[in-house]
Amino acid sequence: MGPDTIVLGVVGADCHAVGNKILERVFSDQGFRVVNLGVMVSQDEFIDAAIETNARAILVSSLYGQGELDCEGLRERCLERGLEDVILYVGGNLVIGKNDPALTEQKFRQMGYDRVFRPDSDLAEAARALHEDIRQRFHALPVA
Amino acid sequence: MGPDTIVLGVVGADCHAVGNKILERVFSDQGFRVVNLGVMVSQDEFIDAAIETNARAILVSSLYGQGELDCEGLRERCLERGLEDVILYVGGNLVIGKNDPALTEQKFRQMGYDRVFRPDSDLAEAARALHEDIRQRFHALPVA
Amino acid sequence: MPADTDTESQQPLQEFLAEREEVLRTWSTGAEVDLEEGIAYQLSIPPSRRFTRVLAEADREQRVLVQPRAGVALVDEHIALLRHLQGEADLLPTTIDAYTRQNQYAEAQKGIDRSLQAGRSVLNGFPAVNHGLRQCRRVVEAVNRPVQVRHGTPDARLLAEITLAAGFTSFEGGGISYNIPYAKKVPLERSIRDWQYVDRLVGLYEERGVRINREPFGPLTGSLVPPFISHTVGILEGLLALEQGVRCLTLGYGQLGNLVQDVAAVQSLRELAEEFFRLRGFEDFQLTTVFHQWMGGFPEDEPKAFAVISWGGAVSALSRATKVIVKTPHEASGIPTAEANLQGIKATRQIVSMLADQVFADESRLAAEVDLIKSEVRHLLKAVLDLGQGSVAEGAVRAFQAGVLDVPFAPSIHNAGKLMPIRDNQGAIRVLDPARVPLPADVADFHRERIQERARFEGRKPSYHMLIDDIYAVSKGRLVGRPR
Amino acid sequence: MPADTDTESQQPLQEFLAEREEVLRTWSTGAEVDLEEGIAYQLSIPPSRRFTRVLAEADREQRVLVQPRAGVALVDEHIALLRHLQGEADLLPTTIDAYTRQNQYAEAQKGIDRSLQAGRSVLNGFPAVNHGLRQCRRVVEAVNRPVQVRHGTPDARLLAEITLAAGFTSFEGGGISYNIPYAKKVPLERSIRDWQYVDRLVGLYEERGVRINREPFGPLTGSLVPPFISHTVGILEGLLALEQGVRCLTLGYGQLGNLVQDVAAVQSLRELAEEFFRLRGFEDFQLTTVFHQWMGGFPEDEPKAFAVISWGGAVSALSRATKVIVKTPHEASGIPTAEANLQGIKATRQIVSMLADQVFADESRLAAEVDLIKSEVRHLLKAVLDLGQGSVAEGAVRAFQAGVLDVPFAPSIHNAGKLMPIRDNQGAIRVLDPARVPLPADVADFHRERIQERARFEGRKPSYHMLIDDIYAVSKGRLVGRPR
Ligand code: B12
Ligand code: B12
Repeated sequence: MGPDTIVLGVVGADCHAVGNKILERVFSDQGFRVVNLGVMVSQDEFIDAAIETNARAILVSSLYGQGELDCEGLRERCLERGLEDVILYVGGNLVIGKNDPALTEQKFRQMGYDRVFRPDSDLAEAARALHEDIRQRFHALPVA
Repeated sequence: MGPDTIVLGVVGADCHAVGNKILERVFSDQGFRVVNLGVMVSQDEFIDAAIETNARAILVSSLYGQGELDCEGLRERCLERGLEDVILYVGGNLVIGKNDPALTEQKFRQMGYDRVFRPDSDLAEAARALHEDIRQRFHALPVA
Repeated sequence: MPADTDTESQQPLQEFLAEREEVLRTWSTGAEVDLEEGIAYQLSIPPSRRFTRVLAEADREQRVLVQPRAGVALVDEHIALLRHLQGEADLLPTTIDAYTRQNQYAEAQKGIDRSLQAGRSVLNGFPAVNHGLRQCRRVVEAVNRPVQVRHGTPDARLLAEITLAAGFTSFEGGGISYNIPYAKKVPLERSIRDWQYVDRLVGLYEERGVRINREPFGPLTGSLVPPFISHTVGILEGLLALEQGVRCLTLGYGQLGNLVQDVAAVQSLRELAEEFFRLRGFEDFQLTTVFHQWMGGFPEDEPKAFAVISWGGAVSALSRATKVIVKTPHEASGIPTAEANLQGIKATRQIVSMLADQVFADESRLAAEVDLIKSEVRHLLKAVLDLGQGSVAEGAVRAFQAGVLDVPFAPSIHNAGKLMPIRDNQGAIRVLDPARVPLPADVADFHRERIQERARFEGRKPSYHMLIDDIYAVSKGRLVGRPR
Repeated sequence: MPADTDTESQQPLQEFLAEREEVLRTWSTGAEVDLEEGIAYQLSIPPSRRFTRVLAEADREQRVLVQPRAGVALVDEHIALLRHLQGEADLLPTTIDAYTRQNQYAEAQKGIDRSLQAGRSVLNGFPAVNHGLRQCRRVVEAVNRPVQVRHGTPDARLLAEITLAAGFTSFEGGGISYNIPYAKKVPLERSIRDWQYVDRLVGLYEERGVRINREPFGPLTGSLVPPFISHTVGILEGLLALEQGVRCLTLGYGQLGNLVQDVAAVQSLRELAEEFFRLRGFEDFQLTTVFHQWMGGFPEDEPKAFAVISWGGAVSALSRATKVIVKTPHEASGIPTAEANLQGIKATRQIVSMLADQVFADESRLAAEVDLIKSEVRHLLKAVLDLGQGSVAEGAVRAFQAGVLDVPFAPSIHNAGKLMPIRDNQGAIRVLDPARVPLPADVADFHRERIQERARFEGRKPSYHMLIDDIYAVSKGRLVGRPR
C-alpha cells in the first residue's frame, strides 16, 4: 500500500501562493502523495482531480477573505459527483476581517469540512491529524 | 491696578518640573504676576504664598498620579485659613492610570476646584479663562 | 518624445478606438463611459484632489505621504470608510475585490447581493465595475484627498475606463506586476497588451491635459523578492507606460527588512529609473517612489504588528520615498476594520513625521549596496532588452519564458519559480541560486558568500528549510529565520 | 583595586555599621533586616533569577534584553502584575511609589490603606519599605525573572537594606541622578553620601560573593538632556559606586530621537566608562548599558505611542545596548494597566528581535558624533574631577554648585538650570548656550552653528520658544519642534 493521495489547492479567485507551496512541501515530507493544483482552483477542478487520483482528502486553502463564498457547497458537490467519503480540510484566512476563530470554525464545519485550520496552524500536527482521519475512515477494520 | 497675582506649583511629592516651567512662562506672558513655588509643594505652602502675595488664584499641578491624595482638602484648608474667594485650578495627569477625563473632572470639581485641566490643555485658553474667572469673582461690579 | 519606440509600440488610434467599443460592452456599466465627458470631468477636479499635484509637492518638500489600502463591497460603506481615514491619510485608495480583478463581474454581483443581505462586506474590496461610473464618482466626490484605484487585475481595461472617467486620478498596476503575482494562467503577452491599452488610455487623458498617475506594483509577491528583480520589472513597466504616453510614474518597492538594503533599494530605484528612461529617449516625465511596509506574513499579535508597521514607517522616512503604503494591526488576521486601518495610519504618520528631518545617507555600506543593486539591474535589464531586440514588451515576455526574469513564490505558470532567495546573516535578501537569471559572476559569488556566512553562523547548510524559516520569520518575531 | 581612592572614599566599617543601626530604626520594618540572613538568602537565588548573570549572557550574545517599569500599591496585585509581564519580559522591575521615594512612609501607609478600600492602587508604585522584607521576598519568589528596584529616591538607605536582603538582585539610582531630577531641596552632599551608603552595602554583599547589579539613572529629567551631560553624570556615579565596592554596573541613556546621535551615545557611553574606570584604577568590573525609550512627553493616541515605542526599540537594537526600558501605549495618560504594559513589551520585543542581526556602525557621521561626545565628556569630566581635587564626590558637588554640571529642566534648587539645549535641523540635541558648562570653544561653536542652521531653515531666531516647541514636539508627532 503506497502513500495516501491528497489534493491540495487554493480555491476561487485567490492568488496567494506562498502557503500553498509550503503546504505541498510539508505534506509530501509527511508521507502523502500530494496533487497540488496551485492557486485559483474551482470546486469542480478539486473534484475532478480527486476522482482521477483516487484521493482520500481534499485540502482547500483560502486566504483572501472570500472563502465563505468559494467554499460553500463543496461537500454537496462532492456527494453529487460520487465522492462519498472524501475528507475535506480547509484552512487560511477564511472570512473577511478579524473574527472569532471559533465562529469561523463552526461556520465551515457546518458547510461540511472535517477540520478547519487557522493561519498559524502547526502543519506537522495537521498532517498527523490527516493520517489519523484517513486511517479511521478508510483503513480501520470494523471492531469485532 | 497691576497684574493679578497667581500662585503656581506642583503638589505633594511630585517632582515633574517641565510643565511647571512652561506654565510659569505662559501665564507670565499672558499678563499674570506668577509666584512659582516649583515642585513638591504642600497644601500649606500654597496657602501661605497666596496669603502673603494676596493672590487671586492657586494653580495646582499634579502629574505623578497621586494627585487624588494630595489635592483633597485644599479647598477646606483655604477656607479654614481665611481664603474665601481664591480661585482653585488643577491640571495634569491627576489620577492613577488612563481614565475617563469626565470622571476625573467631576472628582476634582467635587473637591472644590473651579476648573480641571487635562495634560494637553491649551494654555492660552486656560489663561483666558482665568482672566475671566478673576474678573467675575473680584472685579465685576454688581449689576444694577 | 522617443521617435522610433513610440510609433512601433503604439496601436494605431483607430484600432484602439474600435477595441474600446468592445471593452465597454463587456459589462453593462461600460455604457456609462464617454471619454470626452470623462476628460471634462477630470479637468474639473481641483488640484488638491489630483494625485500628480500632491505627489509633486511632497517630492519637492521631501515629505513622505501616507496612504492606506481600503475597499468594501458597498458604496456608502466604502465612502464612510474613506472618510474615516482621510483625516490622517494624505492619499486615499479604493482597493478592488478579487472577483473584479479576474473580470468575474457576475461573481462580484453575488458578493454585492450577499453583502447587502449580511449587512457586512463579504467581498475583499470595492467592485467598481459593477457599481459603475456614477457610483464611483460619488466616492471620489465624497472625500477631500486624491483617490487611487488599487487592485491586481491582469485585464484592467474596463476597470480603467470606468474609474478614470469617474475621476480617480491614479491607477496602480502593470502588465507584469499584475499578472505574475496575481494570476495563474494569463499569458504575459496578453496582460502586457491589455496594460498597454490602459496606459494608452492614460496617455489620451494626458494629451488632453489630464495627468493621471500610474504606479507599477513594486512588491510583486511580497515574499523575499530581491530588489534587482522588482526594480527590473518596475523599470520595464515604466518604459511600457511611457511608450503609451503616460507621463507621471510612481515606482514601488516592498520593504525587505534590512535597513541598509531597504534604503539602498529606494535610492537606486529612482536613480536607475531616471537612467533607463533617459537612455530609452524619454525626457519629459514626473517620477516618484513608493515604499510598501513589510508585505510578507505579519505577526498576529497587534502590538507586534505595530512594531512592524512602525519600522516600515521609519525606513520609508529615512529612505525618503515619496509615499508609504500602510499595513494595519489586523494584517495577519483579515481585512482591517476602519478603526484598525486608522490605527496603522496613525502609527505611520507619527514615525514618518518624527523622522522627517533625518536621512540615512552617505554611508559606505549604503553606497556599496546601492552600487550592487545598480550593477545587478543594469545587467539584467540589458539582457531583457536584448531579448526583445528593441521591443520592451517582447523582451519582458521572452525574459519570463526563458527564466531570465523569475519572481519567487509567484503563482503564475508563466514564471519559472527557480530563483532561490535567502536572507544573509544581517537579514538582507540575497540569492542562493539565481537559476537562469543572469547575474555577473562576481555578483553571484557575492550573494552566495553572504549566504554561506549565515550558514556557517547557524551551523547548517543553505537549503529550502532556511528559505521556509525566512518566510515565517517576521510573523514569529525575527527577520532572519534562525533554526529553532 | 584602586589603593588610594578606595580608603579615602570609604567610611570606616564600624561607623558604617553604627549608621546601619540607625537607618534600620527609621521605620518599623527595618527590624526584619539581618545582613547575614540576607546574604545567605541571596546566595540561595538561582542564576536564572540573578541580574548579573542574565546581563552577562546577553552581553556575550549581543542580545538586547527587554525590561518594563511596573509597580502597584498592594503585594498580591503587584505579584499578579509582574506575572502578567514575565512571559514577554527578560527582566522585571519593582517601581517604587513617590511617597517612599521621599521617605514619607506614613503617607505611603495611607496610600496602602486607601488602595485596599478603593480596590485599586492609588499609589504610583510599590511601597516596599512599608511592606517590609517578608512581603518583598514573596514578590521575588513569585516570578521566574530577575527583579530590580526602580525608584527615584535621594535617600534610599532603608529601601536598599530591605530590598537587597529580600532578594532583589539589582538596584537603580545614584546620588546625583536620583537627586537632581527627583528632588527639590536635598543637598547634593547629602544624597551622594546616602548613596555611598547604598553602594557600600552592595559592596559588602559583593565581598561575600553576592553580586548585585547597580544602575545609575541615565535619562535624568528625560527632557532634552545632551548626551555629554548624562554621560558625565553616569560615569561619575559609576566611579562613586566602584569606590564603595560595587562591581556590576549598567550605565544608562535616554533616547533623544536622532538615530545617529542615539547610536553614538550608546557606543560612546560604554567606551568612555571603560576609559575612565580604568583611568581611576579600576580593572575588575562588569559593565553593560541600558537604553531608555523616549523619556519625554508622549503622544496620547495609542497607535502613535506604539510608533514612538517601536522606534525606541529599533534604535536600542541598532545601537546594541544590553537592555532596553520599555514605555507603554498609556504613557501620556497614566500608569499603564497590566495589559497596556504587556503591549509595550510585545511591540518592543518584536522590533528588537527583528533587528537583532543588524548593527548600525562604521558610518562616518556616526564616528564623527562618537568623537564629538567623547571630547565633550572628557573635557567636562576633567573639569569636574579637577574641582574635586581627587575626590569624585567633592568634584560632583562643586560642579553642580558652580554650574559646571547643569541638567536641563531639573527641579532641584541645587541645579543651575541655565544650560539651554535645542534640537538641530536633523533633530540631534545641541546646546545653544552651555552657560557655565565648560565645552571646548570649537565644540561650543559647532553646537551653535548646528542650531543656527536650523534657525535659518525655520526663518526665526533660536530662543526659548524653539525650546518649548521641542518639548512638545514628540507628543505632537514631530521630533524637531518646527514653528506652527
Ligand atoms: C503576501 C500577501 C499577498 C501577496 C501574495 C503573493 C502571492 N501570489 O502569493 C499579494 C501582495 C499579491 C497579495 C494580494 C492580495 N491579498 Co494578500 N496577503 C499577503 C500576506 C501579507 C501574507 C500571506 C503569506 O504569504 N503568508 C505566509 C504563508 C506561509 O502563510 P499563509 O498564506 O497564511 O498560509 C499558511 C496558513 O494559512 C495555513 N493554511 C492555509 N491553508 C491551509 C489549509 C490547510 C488544510 C491547513 C492545514 C493549513 C492551511 O498554512 C499555510 C502555510 O503555513 C497576508 C497577511 C498575512 N498573513 O500577514 C495577506 C492577506 C492574506 N491578503 C489579503 C488580501 C485581501 C489580498 C488582496 C485581495 C488585496 C487586498 N484587498 O488587500 C489580494 C488578493 C488578490 C487575489 N486575487 O487573491 C488579506 C485577506 C483578508 C481576509 N481574509 O480578510 C490578508 C489576510 C491581508 C489583510 N489582513 O488584509 N497578498
Ligand atoms: C518626563 C517625565 C518624568 C521625568 C520628570 C523629570 C522632571 N523632574 O521634570 C522623570 C523621569 C524624572 C519622571 C519621574 C516619574 N514619573 Co514621570 N513622566 C514624565 C513624562 C514622560 C513627561 C512629562 C513632561 O515633562 N511632559 C511635558 C510637559 C510640558 O507636559 P506636562 O508635564 O503634562 O504639563 C502640562 C500639562 O499637564 C498641563 N498642566 C499641568 N498642570 C496644570 C495646571 C493647570 C492649571 C493647567 C491649566 C495646565 C496644567 O500644562 C503643562 C504644560 O503644557 C510623563 C508622561 C507623558 N506626559 O508623556 C510621565 C508621567 C507624568 N510620570 C509618571 C510617573 C508615575 C512618574 C514616577 C512616579 C515614576 C514611575 N512610577 O514611573 C516618577 C515621579 C517621581 C516623583 N517624585 O514625582 C506618570 C504619572 C502616572 C499617572 N498620573 O497615572 C506619567 C504620566 C507616565 C506614566 N504614564 O506612567 N517622569
